[in-house]
Amino acid sequence: MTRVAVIRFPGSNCEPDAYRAVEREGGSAFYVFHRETDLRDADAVILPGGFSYGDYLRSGAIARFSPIMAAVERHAADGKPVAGFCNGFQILCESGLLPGGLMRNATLKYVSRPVDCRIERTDTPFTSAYRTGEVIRIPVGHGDGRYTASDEVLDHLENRGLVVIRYVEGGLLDAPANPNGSARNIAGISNPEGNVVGMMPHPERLAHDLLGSNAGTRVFASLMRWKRPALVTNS
Amino acid sequence: MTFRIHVRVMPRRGLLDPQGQAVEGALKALKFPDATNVHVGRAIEFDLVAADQSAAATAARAMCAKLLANPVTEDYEIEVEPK
Amino acid sequence: MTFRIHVRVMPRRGLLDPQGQAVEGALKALKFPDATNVHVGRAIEFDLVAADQSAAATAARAMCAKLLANPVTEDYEIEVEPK
Amino acid sequence: MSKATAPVAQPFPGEPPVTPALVREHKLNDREYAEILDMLGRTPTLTELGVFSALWSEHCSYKHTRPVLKTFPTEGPQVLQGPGENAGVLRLPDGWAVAFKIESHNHPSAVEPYQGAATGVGGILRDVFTMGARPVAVLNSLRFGPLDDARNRYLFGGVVKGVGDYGNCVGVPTLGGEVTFAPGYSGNPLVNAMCVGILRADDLITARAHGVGNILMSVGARTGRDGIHGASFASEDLSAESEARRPQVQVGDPFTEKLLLEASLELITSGTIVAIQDMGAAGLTSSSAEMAARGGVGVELDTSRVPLREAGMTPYEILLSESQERMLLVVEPHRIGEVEAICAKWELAGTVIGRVTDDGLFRVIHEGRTVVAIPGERLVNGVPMYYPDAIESPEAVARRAGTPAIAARVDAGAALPLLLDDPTIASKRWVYDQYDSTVQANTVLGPGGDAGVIAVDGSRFGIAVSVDCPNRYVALDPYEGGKMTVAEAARNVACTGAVPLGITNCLNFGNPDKPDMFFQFKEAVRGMGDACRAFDTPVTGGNVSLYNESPTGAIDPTPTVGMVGLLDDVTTRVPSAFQQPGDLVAVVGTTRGHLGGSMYWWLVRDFLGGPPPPCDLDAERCLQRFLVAASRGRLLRSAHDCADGGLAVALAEAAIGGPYANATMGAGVHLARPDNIGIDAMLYGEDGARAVLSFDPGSVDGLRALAAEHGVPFAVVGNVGPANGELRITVGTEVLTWATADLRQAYFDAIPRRMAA
Ligand SMILES: Nc1ncnc2c1ncn2[C@@H]1O[C@H](COP(=O)(O)OP(=O)(O)O)[C@@H](O)[C@H]1O
Ligand SMILES: [Mg+2]
Repeated sequence: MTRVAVIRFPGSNCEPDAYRAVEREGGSAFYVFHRETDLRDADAVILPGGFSYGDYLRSGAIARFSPIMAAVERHAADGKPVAGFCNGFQILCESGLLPGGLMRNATLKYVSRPVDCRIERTDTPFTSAYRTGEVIRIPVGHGDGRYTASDEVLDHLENRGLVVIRYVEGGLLDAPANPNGSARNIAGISNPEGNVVGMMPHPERLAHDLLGSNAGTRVFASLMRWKRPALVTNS
Repeated sequence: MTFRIHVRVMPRRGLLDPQGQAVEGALKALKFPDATNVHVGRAIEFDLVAADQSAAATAARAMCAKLLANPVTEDYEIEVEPK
Repeated sequence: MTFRIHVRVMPRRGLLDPQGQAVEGALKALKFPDATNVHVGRAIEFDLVAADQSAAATAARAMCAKLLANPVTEDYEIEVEPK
Repeated sequence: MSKATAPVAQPFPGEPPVTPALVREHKLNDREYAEILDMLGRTPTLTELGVFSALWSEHCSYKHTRPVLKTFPTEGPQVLQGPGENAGVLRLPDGWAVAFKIESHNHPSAVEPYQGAATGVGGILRDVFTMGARPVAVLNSLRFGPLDDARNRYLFGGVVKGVGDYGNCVGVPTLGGEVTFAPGYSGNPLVNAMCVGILRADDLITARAHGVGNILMSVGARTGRDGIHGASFASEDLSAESEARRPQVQVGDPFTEKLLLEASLELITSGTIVAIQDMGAAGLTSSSAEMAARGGVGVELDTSRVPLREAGMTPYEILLSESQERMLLVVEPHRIGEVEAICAKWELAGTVIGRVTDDGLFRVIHEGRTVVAIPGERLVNGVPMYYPDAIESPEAVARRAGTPAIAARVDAGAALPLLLDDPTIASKRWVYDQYDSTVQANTVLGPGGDAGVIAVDGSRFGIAVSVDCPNRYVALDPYEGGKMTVAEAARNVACTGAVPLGITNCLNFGNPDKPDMFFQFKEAVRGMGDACRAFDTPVTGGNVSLYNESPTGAIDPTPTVGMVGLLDDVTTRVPSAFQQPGDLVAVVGTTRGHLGGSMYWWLVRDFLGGPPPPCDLDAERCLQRFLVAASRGRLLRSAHDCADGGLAVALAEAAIGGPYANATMGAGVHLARPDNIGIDAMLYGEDGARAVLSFDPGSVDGLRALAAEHGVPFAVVGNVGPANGELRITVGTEVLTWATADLRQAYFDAIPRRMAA
């Protein structure tokens, strides 16, 4: 069974949602507190949404120095899956595990609503159960979601196919596709190896039919299919 | 003449400053224990055309009073720099 | 010696600064049309005990590099004031 | 009553002696001061005077309203905890319970909208989690002056941001709310926040100090000079003077709140504490004195041990500070270590600041000196009660009897987009898009429909919640309006398929010493009580906010109701917008064409007056039961009640689609028009006890039978569709058509357009 460590930072608030989403897909979830230093043999790590340290200073800026982050960085370097949703994505960028940064929404307002997104990359541990190009409707809830990076970094992401999920024009009436002014409509990216994925939308909030759709479940279903590589090579 | 105006808007003394507290805590954790009394506010910069330095300062003060700072919760300081 | 450190963290030049734009628009609406090139960032202040001014500046720079500013999206300036 | 002299308290060094001028400054009148002298048998110290002024403020003591509030029905088999605690609690299936409460933060929000609203949310969250409940939803009820005024836009924008930033950060979904704009709220915005939490019924804990020798601990933020005298500030009219007096504004720290929430729940569920209470209005003073009075014990506080944010604070300031995000705990001495450990886990400090005593005194020590010694029971319950006169003003009577003097500005067709563009009727998406409504991943129906609905993990049932107050009706006829307030909330909840279970309320009124104002208060409460009895929805608690007056006038009386309902099976929940072209549309309830007090008269005929629609409690109850039965039978695809703007607005709202629709639906309906009802009255009359339904044609017989069984008039009036088509309403022989895209634009753009100005 896939063992998934869900990290709890002070101020995280989506960790129960992620935990439940993992368990519903048949995984085994457990919390790891920010002060711990060991991931207890987790197969995968989720940095959940919320407001770690109140998002004071910058979203994710303080959490990334938590003791547990060293272990998360090693886990990532070993090629094992790490995902950050919303605040988790912000922490991944702040810590340098993913390039770029997430700035205040261009509207200057918090935005909570569904958005339509296209899955651009399916060869990651978190998106393999989607079809490439598939459009899903999924909620966002953030004040700092405007993905920003230099043109070189953006070009690199595009050329290497590292944009995992992108805001697109879907069917929503009178709601712009891009909810926050993100560069190139980027909603989520991965590292070149594909094992580290961050995204602003909240797949863990759509893990049940009753909640309008179950479009998010496949993020977790993907993870359940992921197999720990027999041999990890460190180049 | 054009001036560059720097405005610093800080939480009024005595009011809770949760951001300042969080940053102070983070600095401590990062082994910068010597930083104390940390406060976080807003920095605003702009170019301003005015007859002279004092006219620029007067205009900037008016902007702070009217818009840039919240008189109930914030104090501000203005620096006027010729450009 | 104790110094008061003022840090100004501004959105990196060239990046979209919606807050700066919004403030510029609001100033125009309030009949302050002469303010242009408006940018909004963060002001951080703290007391710092250091051997001398240059040691204080070095420490403050280290804090900015590590925590107070995000090099991907922000630039910073530091002022060191003896207390 | 014994005339014994209370033990001596010494003034804190530097404290001036108490003079008549100081007594007045503390908003205590001669009668109250005489009572204090009698109680103490000596002159109070200044610190004691401060304590009395806080606890005997209207906000804490309910001295003008308690006798009236006693008339509310508060009992029922579903009630686990009625009024008197931090929040009311109702029983749910499977051993669960729901704790909920609404509270105002009007005065702070008028002065500093962002922080005022944010700390309002913070306070109400604490009221709920101190009951041992995990907050699962927040709602907000807001009132502002018209948006063409820049100050009102500033207040509205700041309040919404404050509500959002706080709740979003703590991670509690906003499931609904309401916003109304009317001239009386210019200068007097209302900010009422409601919180709903769930708990295992066994984990219920109350704020009662017991066990002489037990220890008092504070947890959470340090104490600063915030909001000193907030409670008495909330008990006076807003004047230029109070604007200038501006107590140190309370600043909210939702991050600390989130830690406090986790720590408190862990303290409660682990059984390490005896009692817990939020330090709300009048801070440490009211929390400790009230806990002691409830438990029939005394307390001794050592204010020199309270962790401070600023040096040099006096006991007076420490006792009255309203610094946010603080809790008071009662702990058995041998468990202090466990409590400290749980606090530390959540990065908080737990500090011993006092103990429970057997002498019944509220005693405060500072650096070894007794600065306060007051008989605790009389301090909390000894405030003189007031029974103000209640007389309706002749102007109110005349306004109710009036009719419009001018003809309609536009015809019946053009009136619809005009009404949909009014900010009070228009979509509040601009507001709730700034509120996280899906965190916790249980939101089954978010904002934008009639009521919010959440699922409870691992159970079948769901909880529906709504806040409502048709303030226009209450202003015109407080009794009928009071009934309608409860009826609208219940109808909203029932539209989703939920059985209304109980209410909390927030009574926002003007100055109680004015007889016409007190008339409004008494009559509104009487109306609400009657409706609650009729619907079996007891009152489990609430809050009163008086003195909502500024130099420009008083607010409309605004008794906001927060309703909780239960869906046995959450999968049967019903949304409010049409879902499927080809479905049938029906109107349930009786249309009499009542235009008195309507939005139509106000907006189209420039007349705000007339008698509001009478509230037929029987018809409302039948409608609620019918809606619940129809949802249980899975017979409905949508249900939406008729309120502001009447049948035409309800049909339009259902036809143009929800806030996140892919298409508008359109509809064609045919309304039979009795001869005595005009077309405008047919379309825009605001008779209660009505709803617009849509359903699969195959359900029509079942629905008809259910309607007959419940005694609810039921008329199939047309069809849904086609998508992106027209709304066509035929009234008698007249045919009116609108492009749904245009109606949608009017409805969804009304507020953004004004806020962009
Ligand atoms: N301040 C608010 N916060 C959150 N949701 C709101 C707010 N105001 C209105 N809404 C939502 O908008 C929808 C329409 O509200 P309202 O006009 O009051 O409807 P109704 O007349 O059916 O009570 C409801 O779902 C309500 O919860
Ligand atoms: Mg409502």
